[in-house]
Amino acid sequence: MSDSSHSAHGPADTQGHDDHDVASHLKTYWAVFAALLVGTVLTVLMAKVQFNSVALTVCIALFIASVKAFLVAGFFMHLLSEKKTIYAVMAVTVIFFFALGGLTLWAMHDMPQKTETKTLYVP
Amino acid sequence: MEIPYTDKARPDTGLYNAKVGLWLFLASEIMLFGALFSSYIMLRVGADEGVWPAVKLAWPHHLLNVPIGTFNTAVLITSSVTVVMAWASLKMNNFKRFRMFMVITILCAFAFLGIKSYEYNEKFTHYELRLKDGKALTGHLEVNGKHPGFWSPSDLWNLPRLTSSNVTEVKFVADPMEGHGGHASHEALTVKVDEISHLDAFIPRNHTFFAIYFTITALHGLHVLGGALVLAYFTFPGAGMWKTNPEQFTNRIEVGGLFWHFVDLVWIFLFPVVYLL
Amino acid sequence: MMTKLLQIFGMPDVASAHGAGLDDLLGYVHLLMLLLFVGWLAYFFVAIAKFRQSANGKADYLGVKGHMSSYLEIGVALVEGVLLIGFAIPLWARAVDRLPTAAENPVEIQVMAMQFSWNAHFAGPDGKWGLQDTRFASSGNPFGVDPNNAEGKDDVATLSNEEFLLPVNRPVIAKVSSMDVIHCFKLLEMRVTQDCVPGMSIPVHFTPTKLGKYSITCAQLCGNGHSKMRGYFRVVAKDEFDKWYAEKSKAGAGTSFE
Amino acid sequence: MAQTTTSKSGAHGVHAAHEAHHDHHELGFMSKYIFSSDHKVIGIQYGITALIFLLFGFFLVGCMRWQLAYPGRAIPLLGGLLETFLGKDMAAGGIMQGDLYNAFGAMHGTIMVFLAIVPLAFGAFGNFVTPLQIGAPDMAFPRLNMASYHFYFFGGVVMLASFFIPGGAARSGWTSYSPLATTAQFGQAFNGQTAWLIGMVLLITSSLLGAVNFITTIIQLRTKGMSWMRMPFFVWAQFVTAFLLLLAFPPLEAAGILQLMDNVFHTSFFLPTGLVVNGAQLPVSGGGSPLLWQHLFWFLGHPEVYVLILPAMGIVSEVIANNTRKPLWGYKSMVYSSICIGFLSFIVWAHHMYLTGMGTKISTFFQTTTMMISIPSVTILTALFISLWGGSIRFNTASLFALAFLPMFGIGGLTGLPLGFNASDIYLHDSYYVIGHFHYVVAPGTIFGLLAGIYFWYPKATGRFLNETLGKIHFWGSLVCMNLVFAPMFIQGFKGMSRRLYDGGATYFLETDPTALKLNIYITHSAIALGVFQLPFIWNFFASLFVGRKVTNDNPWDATTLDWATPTPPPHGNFLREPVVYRGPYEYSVPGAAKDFTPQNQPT
Ligand code: HEA
Ligand code: HEA
Ligand code: CUA
Ligand SMILES: [Cu+2]
Repeated sequence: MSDSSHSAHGPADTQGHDDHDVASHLKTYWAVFAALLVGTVLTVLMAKVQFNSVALTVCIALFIASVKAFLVAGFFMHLLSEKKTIYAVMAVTVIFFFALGGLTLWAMHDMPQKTETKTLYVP
Repeated sequence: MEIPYTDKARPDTGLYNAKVGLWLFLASEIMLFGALFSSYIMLRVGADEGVWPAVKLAWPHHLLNVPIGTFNTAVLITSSVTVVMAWASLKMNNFKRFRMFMVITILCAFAFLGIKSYEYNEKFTHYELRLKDGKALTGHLEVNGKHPGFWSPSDLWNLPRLTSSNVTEVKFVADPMEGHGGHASHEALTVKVDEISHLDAFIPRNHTFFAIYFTITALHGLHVLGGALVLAYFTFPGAGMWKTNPEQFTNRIEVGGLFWHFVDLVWIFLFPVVYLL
Repeated sequence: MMTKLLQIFGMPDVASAHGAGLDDLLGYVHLLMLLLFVGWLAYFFVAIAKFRQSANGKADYLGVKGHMSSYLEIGVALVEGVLLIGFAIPLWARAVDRLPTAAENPVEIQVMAMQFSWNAHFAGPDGKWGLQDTRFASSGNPFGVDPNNAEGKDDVATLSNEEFLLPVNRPVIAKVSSMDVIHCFKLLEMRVTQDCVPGMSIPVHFTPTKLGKYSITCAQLCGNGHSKMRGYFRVVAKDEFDKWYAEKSKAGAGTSFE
Repeated sequence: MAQTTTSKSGAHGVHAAHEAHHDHHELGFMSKYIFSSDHKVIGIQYGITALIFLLFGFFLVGCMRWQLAYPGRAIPLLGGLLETFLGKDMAAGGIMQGDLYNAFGAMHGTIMVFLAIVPLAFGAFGNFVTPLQIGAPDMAFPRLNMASYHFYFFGGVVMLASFFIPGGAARSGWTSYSPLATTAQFGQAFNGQTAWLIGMVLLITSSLLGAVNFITTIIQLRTKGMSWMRMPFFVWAQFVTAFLLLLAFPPLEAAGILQLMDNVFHTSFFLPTGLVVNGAQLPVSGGGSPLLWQHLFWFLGHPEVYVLILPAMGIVSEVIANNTRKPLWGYKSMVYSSICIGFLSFIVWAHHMYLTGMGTKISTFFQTTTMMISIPSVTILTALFISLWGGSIRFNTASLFALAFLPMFGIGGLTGLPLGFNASDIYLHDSYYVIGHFHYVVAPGTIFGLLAGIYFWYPKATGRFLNETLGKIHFWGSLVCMNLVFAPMFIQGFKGMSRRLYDGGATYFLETDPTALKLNIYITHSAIALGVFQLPFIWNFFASLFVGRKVTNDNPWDATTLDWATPTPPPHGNFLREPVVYRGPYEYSVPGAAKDFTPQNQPT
């Protein structure tokens, strides 16, 4: 069943049926909670291990964070069973989010032959 | 005419107004924190080499207290699950349980803020010291027998202030330095002020890392505070609506919870980025 | 040829090698604009005259049929594409990205903007700039040259809007920077513009092709004296430049950078 | 009373309004006009406040124009006042000083954009018209709507107050580029720039609340039958605008917070290492990036310019459809184009930064997207132009302003093209050409669109018409003067005159090209004349409240959209009965129909 019935009908008119549904979700919520705690510990442990490449460390940390974010958004925020209006809004937002970060980063690096003035000093 | 869809969902979108509104608000929040995270990356990638000679790094890191940060993460995650449980309790018509979970959530929120201010204080009492001969240390400062910190920001010292207050020497308890040949003692060094080339606490103006760390976490903290206050309102004075309009009340809790999860989500990224990497 | 067209509007003569190309682009874009504008305006007047209520009492539900407008839009898009691919991108790659190689024997200068003057810095006869670090920088030493460094002793510097010279027909690389706020190094006749961003040194290049005295405009708001921040340089024949350079560098031995 | 609409609400016309009004318990003055949560009252609050700011923005630029034309001469009439209120260091002897010029310039830009045009276009028209046109009783979140106005109001108060704090208002341009914004008054923690930043945070908050509200309203509160493709184009324009505000403003808010930290707590987000100001090393840690500010600013800055133009396009479309008495040509392509514009406007921002040191690849990306975004603009304009063909055009004042919008926006938009190509921008960057470009879009463009809207909806809001004769004087005077003000700026731009020059370019042009300076004088006189031609409008606006010709019909323009199916003025809750929509928004001159318009809510 999709989550829409929660929002479409409040508790008043959906006695019984809906209660049962929510009840069946409780386990999921606790499981997600446990997973999040595990994820937190994992991130810390992974960061302790010194990987050879900084990039790898960053990627792993961000990967774990993304998984956690997915769990929170997907289950706690019910994004896995949301309406398409909200998907559309989020999709647009995510695109612009990456446009902002990505293009700025690119712009700051495609600066031909520029030098930082402080490195002019060559002892 | 009354405004429709405050409690029931609109058939074609399947959503009630507040939910649409809240998700839109979250979209703007994503862009807000997105811009701050992007700034973090840009500043870090473009950081000067060796501006932070105390640890010989372009960008100081591993300076925050990881165990405490981890614990605080757990606190926030707990509050996230309790708020969703509170909503589920309402769905199952159990107001008592709802209130219990909400109280836990709010307590977690304040615990988080308390721990955070402890951490802030830790940083405000921690100093970076560079000497004119190129030596650099971090540690705790003692001037005239006092340890200035977060709770008394006007007591914070830096070099210009030392000079202008005619202080000639300070005591400095240096931290043990990793990888610098063992364990520096915890004895206080006495440092002459004219030998100092730089002295400042771990506060925003000292380095861009602290600047962005304090700015993002403070902004996040404000979100925690705001969210906690709203949730507290729903739990106590605003709970009367459960009697008059249970549907709309449940919606409010759902929407408040959505905001709360988002605050948690920001922290999920913030924690590794500023504490671990 | 486009330069001629643009002069009607008061644009100063181009005096650099790459400038003509930029002017061509500017001219073609304006032709396109003019064409669209005149076409639309003519249509517009015809339409409002012909279809005013007193002339046409009953409106036509459908109005225009057919695909004229799509053709028009595609046409505009095509012309824009041509200007983009045929002119703008290659011009930029040439005029901004590609620096003259050592074989082309460029004159290299550093330009330092400050509130509110222009400062230029040549390496001097040894071809080497003195060691620089922002720690040494002050109003009297905008380039932060180490005063004790031997290589800096023969450097040539013109400070506080003092005129400097450049040789004609030889590429110039100017590394522009700023010591305080953002300024903008704009040489109208050379068709050169580059923001001077503090903390960065960004090279621009051009080859002056006409003798004359030119000014450096500051095109970025930089504070109270922005409107008065005018520098000068003169493009001269090779001999004159060499002479000036030699003299300056002798005098430069006296420039203490302090 | 001429009967025009078949819905019951229309049948009772003006009287129904009164009845409905009496149904509601009488509200006190405060809750009716200051703390109202009715979208129409809020819209009018926004409108009046924004018009006052528009006038104030013009006052600022008036003083600047005087200085540009007659550098160093005391400002007549006003100079003494400026000296009294702002002090000797700002206006000694009534002569505008450099800092004052820069402060007025920055505040003219800020006030015009954030306190005049956006609130008028989005806050006022959006609020007043959108719910009516979609058949909604109010906005989805009325209290949020009220809060949005209050944030705007306080933002405005902070901005105005900043003129009087020591050192005066922000003076680093409306773009507030760091490091100047931080170093201009370094050491004075609470300076004009700080106030500017606080004001901006308030204004951004206001816009965000508004945007959330608008989008929710349009998604959720469309009445029965009002499907997406039956929405008037105006609503679409507001919808896209709201998204631009929602997603583009937060990065500026972030940037504002960071710059606030720089100014107040001396962090170095936007300050690089080794700054030497006034000959001394700046006592900050350094390590920041001045270009980061520019990226964050222009990430808002560019979408913002479409926030300025889209609502005006929406209004113009309504007015043109109504006054040509025929459907908008290519309604669908206009809708898709505005969505396209909305989308693309997020990825063109760096065309304001070509000359900060960009490589070929990244600048190619940004100029390509810039060229792409001009295509949907051309599509919208073309559709509006073609809509004229076959019409039966009425020339009332609203229609005149809307028609004039087209070529004026055309000039502004077309002059965006040479700025959009990076190679031609090299010469034109930061010259008066840019000033000419964007003023053509915002002044004879957007302002004309908004004025068309005022003349068009005034009868609905007040129950009385604006005077047509005064309106036509206003129109022709404004049209001529606007062109006299802004067209010469292109010439000055070609001559190489920079923006933001306190002395009007005298340093550069006095010996070489005095005609450039002559133009300054002509422009200034035209600007004064432009101001004078607003007087009939201001008189008309207030006097017509009392003496204007009364509206005898709820639908005085014979329009088709739902905003005209309400009583006049619309009561709280707008519609007497929930309207039902049966057709698209512009069914004018339908073949075979009895009248030349078929309202959306007329049953088939
Ligand atoms: C509402 C405001 C608005 C709008 C709509 C636009 C639209 C456009 N702008 Fe403009 N712009 C500004 C406001 C606006 N701009 C402002 C405020 C600045 C300066 C900021 C500052 O630095 O302070 C600026 C600056 C600016 C720059 C930076 C210049 C510089 O600093 O060097 C650039 C560069 O690419 C640019 C490009 C464009 C382009 C390509 C469009 C395109 O979208 C235009 C598309 C439209 C058309 C192509 C016209 C289509 C119409 C027809 C074809 C019909 C013609 C009909 C007749 C003539 C009858 N603009
Ligand atoms: C929406 C934006 C907007 C608008 C509408 C305007 C409108 C005008 N602007 Fe402005 N301008 C900017 C945005 C705008 N400007 C920006 C962003 C800058 C750059 C700032 C910077 O450098 O940082 C700038 C800069 C700028 C300059 C350059 C300054 C410089 O670089 O040194 C000049 C110079 O002439 C100028 C002139 C004008 C003029 C004459 C008008 C006229 O069109 C004004 C017309 C308005 C009126 C005549 C008032 C009408 C009043 C009413 C209708 C009110 C009725 C009231 C009631 C009923 C209560 N502007
Ligand atoms: Cu330097 Cu303007
Ligand atoms: Cu733009």
